Amino acid sequence: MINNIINSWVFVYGPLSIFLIGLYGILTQNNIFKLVISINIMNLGVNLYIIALGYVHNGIAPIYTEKFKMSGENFVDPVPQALVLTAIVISVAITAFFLAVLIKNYEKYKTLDIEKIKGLEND
Amino acid sequence: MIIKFLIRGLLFLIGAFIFQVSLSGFSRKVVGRIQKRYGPVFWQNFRDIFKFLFKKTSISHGFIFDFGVLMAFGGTMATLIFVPFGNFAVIPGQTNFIVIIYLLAIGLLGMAMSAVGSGNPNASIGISRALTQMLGYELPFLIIALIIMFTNQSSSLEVLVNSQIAGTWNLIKMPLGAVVAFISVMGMLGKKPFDSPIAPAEIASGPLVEYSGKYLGILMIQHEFATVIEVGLFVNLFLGGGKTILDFMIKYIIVYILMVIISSFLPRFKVEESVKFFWKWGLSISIIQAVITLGFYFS
Amino acid sequence: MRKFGALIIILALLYFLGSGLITDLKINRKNNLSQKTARAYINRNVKNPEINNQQLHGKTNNENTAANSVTAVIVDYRSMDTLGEITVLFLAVTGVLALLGSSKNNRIKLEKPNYILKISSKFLFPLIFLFGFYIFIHGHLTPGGGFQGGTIVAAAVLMMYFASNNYRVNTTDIKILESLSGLSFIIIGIFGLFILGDFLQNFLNKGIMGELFSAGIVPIIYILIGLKVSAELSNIVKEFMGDK
Amino acid sequence: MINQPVIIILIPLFFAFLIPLISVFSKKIIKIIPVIAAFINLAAIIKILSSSSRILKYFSISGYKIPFGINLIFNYQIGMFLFAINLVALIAFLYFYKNEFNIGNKIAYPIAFTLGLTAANGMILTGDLFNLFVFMELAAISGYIISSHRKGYYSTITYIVITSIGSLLFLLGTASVYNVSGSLSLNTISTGLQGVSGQFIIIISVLFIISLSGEAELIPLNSWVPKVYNKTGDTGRIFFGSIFSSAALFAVIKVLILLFQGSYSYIYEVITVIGLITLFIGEVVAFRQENIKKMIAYSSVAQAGLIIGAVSMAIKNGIINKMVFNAAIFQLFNNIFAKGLILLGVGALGAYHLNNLKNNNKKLLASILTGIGVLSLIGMPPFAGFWSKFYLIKALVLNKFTFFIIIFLFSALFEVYYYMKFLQKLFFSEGNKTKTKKDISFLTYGMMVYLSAIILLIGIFPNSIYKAISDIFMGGIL
Amino acid sequence: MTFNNLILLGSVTSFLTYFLSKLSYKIGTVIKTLFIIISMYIIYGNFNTPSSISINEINLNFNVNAFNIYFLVLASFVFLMTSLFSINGIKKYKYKNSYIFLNLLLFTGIIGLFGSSDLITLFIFWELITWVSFFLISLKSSLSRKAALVYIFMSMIGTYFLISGIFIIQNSIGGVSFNLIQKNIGLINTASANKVIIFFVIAAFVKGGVYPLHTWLRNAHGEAPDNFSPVLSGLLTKMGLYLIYFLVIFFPFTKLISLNIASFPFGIIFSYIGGISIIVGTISAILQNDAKKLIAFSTVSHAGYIVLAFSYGTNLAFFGSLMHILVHAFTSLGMFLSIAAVKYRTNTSKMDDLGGLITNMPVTFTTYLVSIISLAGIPPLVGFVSKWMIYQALIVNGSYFLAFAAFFGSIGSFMYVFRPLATVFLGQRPKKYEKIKEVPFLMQLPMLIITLLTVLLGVLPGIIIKPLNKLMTHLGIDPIESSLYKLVTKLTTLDMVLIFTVFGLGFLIALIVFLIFAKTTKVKQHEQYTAGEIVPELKTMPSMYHYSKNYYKPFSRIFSIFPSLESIYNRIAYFTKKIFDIFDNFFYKETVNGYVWIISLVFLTLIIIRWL
Repeated sequence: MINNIINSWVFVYGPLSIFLIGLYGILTQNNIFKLVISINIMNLGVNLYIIALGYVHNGIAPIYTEKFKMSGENFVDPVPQALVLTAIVISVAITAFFLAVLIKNYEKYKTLDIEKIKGLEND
Repeated sequence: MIIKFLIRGLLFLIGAFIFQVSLSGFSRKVVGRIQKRYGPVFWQNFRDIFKFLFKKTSISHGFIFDFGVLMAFGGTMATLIFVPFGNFAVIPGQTNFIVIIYLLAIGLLGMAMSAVGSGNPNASIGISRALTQMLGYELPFLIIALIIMFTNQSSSLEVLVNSQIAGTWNLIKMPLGAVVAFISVMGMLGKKPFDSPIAPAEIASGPLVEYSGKYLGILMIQHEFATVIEVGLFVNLFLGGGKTILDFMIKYIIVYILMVIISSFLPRFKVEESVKFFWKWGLSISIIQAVITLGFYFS
Repeated sequence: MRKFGALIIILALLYFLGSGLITDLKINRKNNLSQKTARAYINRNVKNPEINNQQLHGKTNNENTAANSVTAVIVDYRSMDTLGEITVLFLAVTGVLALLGSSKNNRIKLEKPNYILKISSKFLFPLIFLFGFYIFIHGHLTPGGGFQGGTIVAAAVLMMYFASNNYRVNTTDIKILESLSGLSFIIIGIFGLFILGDFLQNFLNKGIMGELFSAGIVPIIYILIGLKVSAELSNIVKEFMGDK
Repeated sequence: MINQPVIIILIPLFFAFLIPLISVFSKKIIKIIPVIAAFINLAAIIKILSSSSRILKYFSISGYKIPFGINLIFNYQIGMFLFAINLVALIAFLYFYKNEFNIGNKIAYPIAFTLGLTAANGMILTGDLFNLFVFMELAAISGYIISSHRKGYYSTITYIVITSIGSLLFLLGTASVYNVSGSLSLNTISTGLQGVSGQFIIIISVLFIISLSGEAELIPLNSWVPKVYNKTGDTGRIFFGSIFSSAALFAVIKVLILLFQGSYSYIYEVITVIGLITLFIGEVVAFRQENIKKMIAYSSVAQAGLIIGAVSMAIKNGIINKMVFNAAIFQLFNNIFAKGLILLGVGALGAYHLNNLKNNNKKLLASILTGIGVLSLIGMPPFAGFWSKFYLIKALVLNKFTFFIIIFLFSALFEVYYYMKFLQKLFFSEGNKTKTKKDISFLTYGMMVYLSAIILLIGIFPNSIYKAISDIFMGGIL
Repeated sequence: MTFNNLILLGSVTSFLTYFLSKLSYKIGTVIKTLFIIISMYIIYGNFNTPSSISINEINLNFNVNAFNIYFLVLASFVFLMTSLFSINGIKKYKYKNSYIFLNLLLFTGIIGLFGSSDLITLFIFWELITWVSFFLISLKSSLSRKAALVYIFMSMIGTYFLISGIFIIQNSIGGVSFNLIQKNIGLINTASANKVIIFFVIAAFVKGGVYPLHTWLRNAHGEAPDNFSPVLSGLLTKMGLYLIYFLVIFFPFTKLISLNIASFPFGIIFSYIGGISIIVGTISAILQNDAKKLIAFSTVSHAGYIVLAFSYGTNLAFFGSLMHILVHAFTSLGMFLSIAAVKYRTNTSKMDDLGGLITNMPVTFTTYLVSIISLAGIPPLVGFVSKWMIYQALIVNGSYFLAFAAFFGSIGSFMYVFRPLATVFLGQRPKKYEKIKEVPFLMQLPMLIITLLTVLLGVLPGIIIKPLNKLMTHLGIDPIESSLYKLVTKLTTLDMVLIFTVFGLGFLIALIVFLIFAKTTKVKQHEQYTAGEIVPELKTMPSMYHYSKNYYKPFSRIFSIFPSLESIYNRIAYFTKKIFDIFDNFFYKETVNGYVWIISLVFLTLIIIRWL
C-alpha cells in the first residue's frame, strides 16, 4: 500500500509535477529569460519521467562486464536512456538557439518583458 | 367587311363625341347651379373645342410634342372602339377588358410624353403626380374587375353584360366593390378630390400648361373620349350595361352626373394622400369584397 | 489572480495526467522487459531470437558486440535517431552562428582572470581534452560516449576562454571538423547501404565483446559523433563569448 | 539496392553537411547547393517511384526488422507526395538562389532550408514514433532559423515556446506508450496497446493530438502561424505554407491511422471538432485581414483544419471511408502546389498589403499566374482545386456528414470572398505608377509558369492524379 | 462541327482573341461577333445530336433538344447584340482585351451550360460562369469591384446549395444525366426531393435575383461595364431561372399543377415569393436615382413575374413564364443598350444630370420608348402577350393576391420606366450636351434590330409561340392553342393584328384631324409660357428649369418609413465582422504566455469532457 504511494510519487507524480512547475512558470512569467528557464525545467521533468519509466526493480546498468556477462541478467531498460540522451541533446540545442534569439531580441527592443514587446511590436 | 367596320367605328366615335361633349356641358350647368351660379349653356363645350381647333396660332415644342398628342388621341379612340355600348359593339366578340385597360395606357403615355416633351417643369410635375396617383386608383379597380371576371369566367365585356342582364347586377351582388370602383373611376377621370395632377392653382393646370390652339382642342376631345371609356366600363361592369343603347345612355348619364355632383362638394387631396386613401380604404374594402364573393363562389 | 488560476490549472493537470497514467504504466516492480523490444536489444538476439541466457561478454556474436547496451541502442539499433540528433545540434549551432555571427567581434573580456585558473588551465586543458577523448573512444565499453565526451571537450574550451582574454578558437578548423565528421557518418552509413543493403548497417568485423576494437562501426561512429559534438559545442561557447 | 527511400532523406542531409566545408573555400558556390540537393532528390524519387508498388512497404534501417529497428514506410502514393513537396522545395530554393541569398548569414540559411527539406521528407517517410519526434524537432529548429530570416525575433520566440511545449507533450506521450506497449514502431504499438484502460488512451490521445497540432498549424498550437508568416522572408513563407505544413499534416494523418488503427473513436471525434473549429476560425479571421501575408497564413490554417477534420471524419471504428479520405488527401496534394504558387507570386510581386498594392499592370503575367493559384485554391474550374473540393463535397454529401459540410461550405464562402478581393486588388489596383521595388526575373516567371501548368494539367486530368494518390496507406490498415 | 468541338473552339478562340486584340481591339470584337454567328449556325446544325467531351473519365455531355435550344438561341442573340454594340462601345474601356477575352469565355460557358445534358456538366459551367462574370463586373471601377464582391459572395451561396442538391440527386438516383433522372425519379424519396427542390430553388433565386436574395443586383447591374449589363440582366439572371425548369423536367408536371411537389406546397410558396419580389422590385425601382440601377430593380420584379408564373402551375401560366423570359431579355437589352448609348456620349447615367437628349439621339430614344412600352405590357407589343397570358391564368383561378402583385408590377413599371424617358430624353437639355451626336451606326444597328423584333413579335406572336409549344410538348405539358396572331384561352381570344390595325387607324384619324387644322409654328425648346413670360434664365442654364431631381418625391414619402433589405443585410454583415475580430484578438493577438494559457485550457477541457 504505502509502497504503491511511494512508487507512484517517485515514478509518476514527481516528474510530472516538475514538468507542471515549468508550465506554471510559463503561465505566470513575463520575462523571456524566465521562459527559457521554465522550458528547461519542463524538459527536466520529462527526462526524469522517461528514466523512471525505464527502471526495473533492483535493475543494474545495462553494460556487460566481467561481473555480468550473461544475457539473462536483470538489466534496466536501455531504450529510455537512449531516448533521454537524444531528448537532452535536442533540448540543449533548442536552449542554445533560444538564448541567441533572446540576445538579438534584446538588442532590438531593449527589453525582455513580453508585455512591453507586445506594445512595441509592429505588424 | 372592313369598310363596314370602318363606317361603324366612325359613326360610333362621332356619336360618342356629340353625346359626351353635350353631357359635359350640361354637367357644367349643374355644377353652376350647385354653386349658386347660372352656368354656361350646354353647348358651351362645343364652342370651346372648335374655337381651339380653328385657332390660327398654335405653338409646337418639337416632334415628340406633336407625336405624343397624336398617340394620345389615336390610342384613346382605338380603345373606345372596344367598349360595348348597350347592345352595340363595333367589333362584336372583341371587347376584352384587359385589352381596354392597357390600350387606355397608351393614351396616357402619349399625353405624358408630349407634355414632358414641352419641357415645362409644371407639366413634368403634373405627369409625375398623375402616374403616382394611377398606382393608387388602378389597383382596387382591377381587383374588383378581377373578381367579376373570375366569377363569370370570362374577360369579355359582352359576356359580363349579358350575364348581368340575365341575372342580377353586380351593383347588388357586390355593393362594396361597386363603391370602390366608383371612387376609382372618379380618380381615373381626375375629378375632385383626385385632381392634384391638373391642380390649376399651384402648377398651372399641370400637363396642359404648354398646350394651345388645336393641341388643346384635340386633347379636350381625347379627354372626353377617355371619360366615355371609363364611365362606360363602370356601367358595363356594375350596372349591367344596357339592353339597348338608350338604356345604356340613361345609366351612363346618372353615373356621370352623380360623379360631377359629388366632386363639386369636395376639396383636393395631396397626391400621396390620395394614394394612401386608395390603398388604405380602396384596397382593403376590395379585398374584403373579394373574400366574401370568393367565399360564396366556392361554397 | 493570474498565479492562482495557473496554480489551479496545473493542479488539475497533475491530477488528471497522474491518475490517468498511473493505472496502466508498468513501473518499478511491474516493469519487466520481456514484452519489450529492449529485451532483444539487451540479449543482442534481434536477428536470431533463439539465443537466450548465454554468455555474451568476451564472446562474439553476429549482431552487435558493444558491451554498453545503451550505446548499442543509440549507435546501432536506433542509429537513425542519432543521425537526426546530431543534425539537430548542427542546425542549432548554425542558427546561433546565423544570429550572433553577423555582429562584429565583441569578445567578453574578464577584467582580471583568476591567476590560479590561468596557470592551472595550461596543464589541465590537455588532461581534460584527453579525458574527453577517452570517454568517447570507450563509448561502446563503458558508460558515456560521443555526446558526453564532446561536452567534456567543450568544457575544456570554455575553461580556456575563462582563463585568458586572448584565447582564440580557429573557426575554419571547427567548420571543417564538424562538416567532415558529419559527412563521414553518412558515408559510413551509405557503405552499409551498398555492402549489406541497409543504411547504417554494421558491415565491419564484430570482434569480441569487451575489447576496444570490437563492435564494428559502432566505435567509429561514436568517435565521429564525439568529434562533431565537441566541435559544435565549442562553437556555441565561442559564439556566446562573442568571439570571431 | 539503391531503391531504399532512405536516400531521399540522406541527399539533402549530405549536402547540408557539405555546406560548411565548401564555405571554407568559396561562398559563391553555396547558394547553388540547395538547388542541387533538391534536384538530385527529385531524380532519386523518380528512380524509386519507377520500381515501387501501391502496397505500403516497410524499409528497415541498419538491418534490423520491425519492430526492433527504425523503419521507413513507402509506397507509390507517398512517393508522389514526396515528389510534389520536393518539387516545390526546388522552386523555393531557386527563388532563394535568385532573390534572397544575400539577406542574413550566407552559410546558415542555406543549411536551414536544406535541412528543412530533410526534415519534411523524414516526417513523411519515417515509421517510428520517436524518429518522427526527432524529425519534427529538426523541422522545428529549421523553422526557428527560417522564421528569424528577416529579423522577426519576437515571432521566433513565440514559435519556439509554443512548439517546444508541443514537443515535450509528445515526449511524454511517447515514453508512456513505450512503457506500456514496449515498442516504438508505429505499426506494432497498437497491438501492444490492447487491453489498456480508457483513461490511459484518453491521456495519450490528447497528448498526441495537442503536440502534433503544432507543426500542422491546428488549434490550439497554431498561434505562431500569423506572426511567423508575417515576419519571415518569401522563401520561408513558401516553406511554412507549402512544405512544412503539408509534411506535418501527413505525419498527423500517419499517426492517426497507423498508431491508433482507427479504433478509439474519441480521438477522431475530438480531431474532427478541432479541425472544424480551426477551419472556421481560420477562414473568418483571414476574412478580416488587410495584411496579405497574414491573410494567407490564416487561410493555410483553415486548410489544415479542413483536411484533418475530413480525414478524422472518414475514420470510424476501424474502417476508413475511402471516398472522404481520398478526397481529403487529394485536397492536401493540390494545396501543396496552389499555396506554393500563391506565395511565390506574392513574394515576386512584393504584394504584402491589400491597401498599398502598386499598379501591377506592368507585371500582369505574374498577377495572372498568381491568380491561377488562387482560383485553384478556392476551387474554381478548370483548375486543380476545383476537383478536390468537388470530390470532397461529393463524398461528404453522399455520406450525409451534414454538420461538417455546413461548416465547411459556410467558411468556404468567406475564403472565396477574401481571395477574390485579393485578386481584384492584384489586377486592378490603380496605384500611382511608381517603379515597383523589384522586378521579376525570367527564372521566377519560369517557375510560376511551371507550377501553374501543373495546376492546369491536374485540373484537366484530375482522375489520373486522383487515382495515383488514392488509398495512400493501402496495406498499412484495412 | 459538333457541339463539343464548339465549346473547345470557343475556349481556344477566347485566348486567341486576347492576344489579337492587343493589336487592335476592333479585331477582337469582330472575331467575337463572327464566332457568335458561327456558333448560332452550329447550334441549329446539332439539334438532337448528343455529343460529349471526355477527358480521363470526366464526361461533359451536351445535347441540344427542344427545351434548351430556346435558351441557347436566346443566349446567342443577346450576345450577338451586345457584341455588335461593343464593336465601338468599348472604345473608352481601360481593359479592352481582357473584356473581349472574358466576354467570349463567358459566352462559351453559357452555351456549355445551356447545352449540357447532365447536372455535373451544368455545374462545372455554372462555376466557370460565376468567376468569369465576377471579373467582367470588376473590370470597370472601384465601385464595380465592391459590387462584384457582393455578387460573388451571394452567388457562391447559390453554388454550394446547387452542388449539394446535385449530389443528393446522384445519391438517391445513381446518376446525373437528365434522361436518367427523368426515368428514375420514382426512386427519390420525399425528404430528399424536398431538399433537392429547396436547394435548386435557392441557387436559382440567387442568380435570378428573386426577392430575399436579390440584393446583389442593384450595384452589380448598375456598376458593371455598360456593354455587359444587358448580358447580366438579360441572360445571367435567366441562367439562374433556367435551373428551376428542371423541377418540371425531373418531377412530373402533374404534381406542379396541383401546386404540391413532393408532399409540400412549394408551388404556392414560390408563387407568393414571386409576387413579393414583383412588389419589392417595383417599389425600389421607382425610388432609384440612377437609370441602370432602376433597370436592375425592374429585373428583380420581372424575375418575380417569371417565378410566379412558373410556379403557378397551369400550363397557360407556365407558357407565360417561358415567354416572359424572352420578353424581358428583349426589353432589358433594349433599355440597357439605349442607356449605354447615352452613357457612351455623356459619360453618366445619373438621371438628375441629363435631359432633352431626344433631338440629339432619336434612334436611342425610339429604342427606349419601344422597349418600355413592351416592358409595361402595353399592346400591341410583345410584352403584352406574355403578361396577358399570366393575367388570364391568374383570373381563371381567381387568386387575387398574386393578381394584385402582377397588376402592381405592371402599373408600377409604367411609373418607373417613364422616369428615364422624361428626365433623360425629354425636358430641358443642359448646356454641355448641346453638341453631342447620335452613336455610330454599328451601335444603332442592334438597337434597331431589337425594336423591329419587339414590334414584329408583338403583332405576330405566333412566330415565337409555335416553337414554345414544341417545347411544352417536349416537357410533357399540353400546349396552348394559337394561330399566327390569335391566342385562344378559356376567358377570351386575343387578336393582336386586330388591335394593331385599330390602333393604326385611330392614329391615322388623329393624324388627319391634326393635319386638316391650322399649321403650327415651331418654337425653341426653352421658349415657354410661365405666367405669361419667357424666363431669361432658361437661355443661360436650362438645367435649372428641368424637373428631374427626386421625381417621385410624394411616392417616396410614403415608403420612407420602411428599411431596405440591403441596409438590414449590411447591419448583419457589420456585426459578424465585429464578432470575427473578437476571434482574432482572442486567439492570435496575445502574448506568449497568453497562448500557453489557451493551450493548457484546451488540454484540460479535452481531458475533462471525456473523463466525466
